[in-house]
Amino acid sequence: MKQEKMDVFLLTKPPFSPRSELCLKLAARSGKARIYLAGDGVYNLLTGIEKLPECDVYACKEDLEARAIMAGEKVTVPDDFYSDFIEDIMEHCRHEYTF
Amino acid sequence: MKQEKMDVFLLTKPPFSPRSELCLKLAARSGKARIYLAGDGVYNLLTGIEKLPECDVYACKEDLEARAIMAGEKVTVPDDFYSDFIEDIMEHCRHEYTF
Amino acid sequence: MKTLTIVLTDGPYISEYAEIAYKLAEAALKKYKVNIFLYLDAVHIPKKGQYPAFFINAGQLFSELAGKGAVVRACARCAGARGYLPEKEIIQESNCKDYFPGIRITSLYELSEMLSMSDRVISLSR
Amino acid sequence: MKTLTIVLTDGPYISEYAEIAYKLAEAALKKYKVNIFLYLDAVHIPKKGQYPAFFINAGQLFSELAGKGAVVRACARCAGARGYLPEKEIIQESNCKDYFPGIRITSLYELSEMLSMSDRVISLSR
Amino acid sequence: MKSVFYLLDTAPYGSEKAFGALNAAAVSLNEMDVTLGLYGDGVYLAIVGQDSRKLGLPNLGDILYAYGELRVLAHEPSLVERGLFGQTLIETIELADEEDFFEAMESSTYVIAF
Amino acid sequence: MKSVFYLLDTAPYGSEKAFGALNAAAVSLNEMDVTLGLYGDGVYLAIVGQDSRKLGLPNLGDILYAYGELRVLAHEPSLVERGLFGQTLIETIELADEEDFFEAMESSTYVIAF
Repeated sequence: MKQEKMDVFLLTKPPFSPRSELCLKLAARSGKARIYLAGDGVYNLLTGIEKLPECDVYACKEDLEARAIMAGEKVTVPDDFYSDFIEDIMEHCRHEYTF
Repeated sequence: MKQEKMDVFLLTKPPFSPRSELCLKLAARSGKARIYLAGDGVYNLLTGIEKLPECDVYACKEDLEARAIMAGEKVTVPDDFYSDFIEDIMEHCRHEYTF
Repeated sequence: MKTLTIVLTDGPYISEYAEIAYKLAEAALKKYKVNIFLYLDAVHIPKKGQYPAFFINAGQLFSELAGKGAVVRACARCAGARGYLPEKEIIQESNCKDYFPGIRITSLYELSEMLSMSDRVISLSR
Repeated sequence: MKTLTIVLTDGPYISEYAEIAYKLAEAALKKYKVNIFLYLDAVHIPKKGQYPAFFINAGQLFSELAGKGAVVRACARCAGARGYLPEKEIIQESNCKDYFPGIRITSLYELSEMLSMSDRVISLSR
Repeated sequence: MKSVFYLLDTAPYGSEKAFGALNAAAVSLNEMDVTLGLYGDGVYLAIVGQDSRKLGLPNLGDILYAYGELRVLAHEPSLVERGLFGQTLIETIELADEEDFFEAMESSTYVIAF
Repeated sequence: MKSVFYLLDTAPYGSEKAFGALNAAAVSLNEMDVTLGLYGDGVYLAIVGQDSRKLGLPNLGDILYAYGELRVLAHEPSLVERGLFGQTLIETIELADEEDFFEAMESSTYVIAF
């Protein structure tokens, strides 16, 4: 069976910024989205981004620590965030977006 | 009779930006506000900023022309926007704000 | 004479604020003392050698303001981070060889002094 | 080998994007070709002589990327406006004496070429 | 042929980003299918009659006319929200509802936001 | 004595503005009454437990503690909107409702936004 490819989003803006809202709308349309939160993007965990249906959420450990944000159970915090992201966009994705 | 001094606002952000919304809130509280629109601030004329009660609205001619925005009857378009603004904040104002 | 202080945080061209600040300062200089403090990215404004084909040379504008008597100062921490270093020698009223004449790098404490000596303050930032 | 292109528009320090781009490029260089196009304020990133007491030297980071094989190019119009001029002579793989080694000023058409030769594109801007 | 969607969500003149997006779109025209998407504050670029001479800035409306072959989409909900729906817009610009706008992004090889 | 209100509406770490606002507030402490107002995305600065070592950036929470005499107000509606109301906040920070926050701005000699 062919594995359907996902859309990968890198989100570096905090909640309510127009770019974040655009990102969330496109992710909701995707049907199979993976959202990588880096920089101020990790603040989206405070507003429940990990509850979006059909979305996997990844967050950057160093950015979480700097901002004192906890990642809940549904959020993946990889050992090497940037390598995982690069691998995903280069090899496993239908479309990449950065916001 | 003592003339009550006004609050003077310089607004250079377009509508819906958090700074514009903060500016409008403070102007609404002022009771006697004069709002100077420069740069992208002139786009606030499209969303009816000149209808705020107890607010005089001034707009910069060159910024209106560049952006193809019309100033309605209630809006003052001075010959020398920046001189008028400076005179107001230096001589005739209670508090100045820039957003 | 009353004093106006303008605080800027954006570099030239990316935003309109350097030009708006110039127009404000030019209008104010006719009757008032003007201080301009260049903070964060605004320390790029006085860089020499700008060739903005489609825009007005921001460095020249600010040097002109200094020539008319405005006190234009750049934050030392922000300037140093971005590669503009103060020197002991003052040439053409500037202590930075990469800067237009009349504009100096100073400590951030100068901002505080400017504020305490001012009547009005304008801050412009994206 | 697949190619990733990163487009930047912010200068160093004012935003985190130069550092994020560095981390992305560093991770990508292990397996892929990496292009970086510096546009608008991002042409400040490769400036020599940065002393960011509290941050990591962004110019050095990007020079390091160039040393590892990334193609780092700055837009000529944006660079010229901000006082960075290309010269004919290429010294240490750079055509701008104000830039760190390995980073060159080129025409905006280079962005288009980078895109047409890429597999993936990332753009980071405030 | 590859396609690139340049997303502009910043107002013209107050920032160099609109000028930057137009230039980037123009240089890509020969090699790729190019769309410039006006979204949020980017839709102000669509207003007809811009005259920036007194600001000493390039006329961005004229640049849009000069590249008539460039596909420019304006996000309709952003226009409506900003009070631009009744305004006369530059005629080469296509209005797109949210669905069409997002589809144009999704069907492009790259999306680049300025 | 003059008073200055520094308005910070940008999130920390992603931008240098929070660091810039803290430094500017710190150098003014001797000469003026200084308030740092956290508004909009600026309220993220109030979260306790920041550790920025791995980013190679200065710890802004530590800077706040270091200037304990600096009055820091956080705009409560901004905190609530961002899901920060239940979070533990840095104890030297005062919560202010919209009325109190605006009054602090209005009663300051200068308001400087970064």
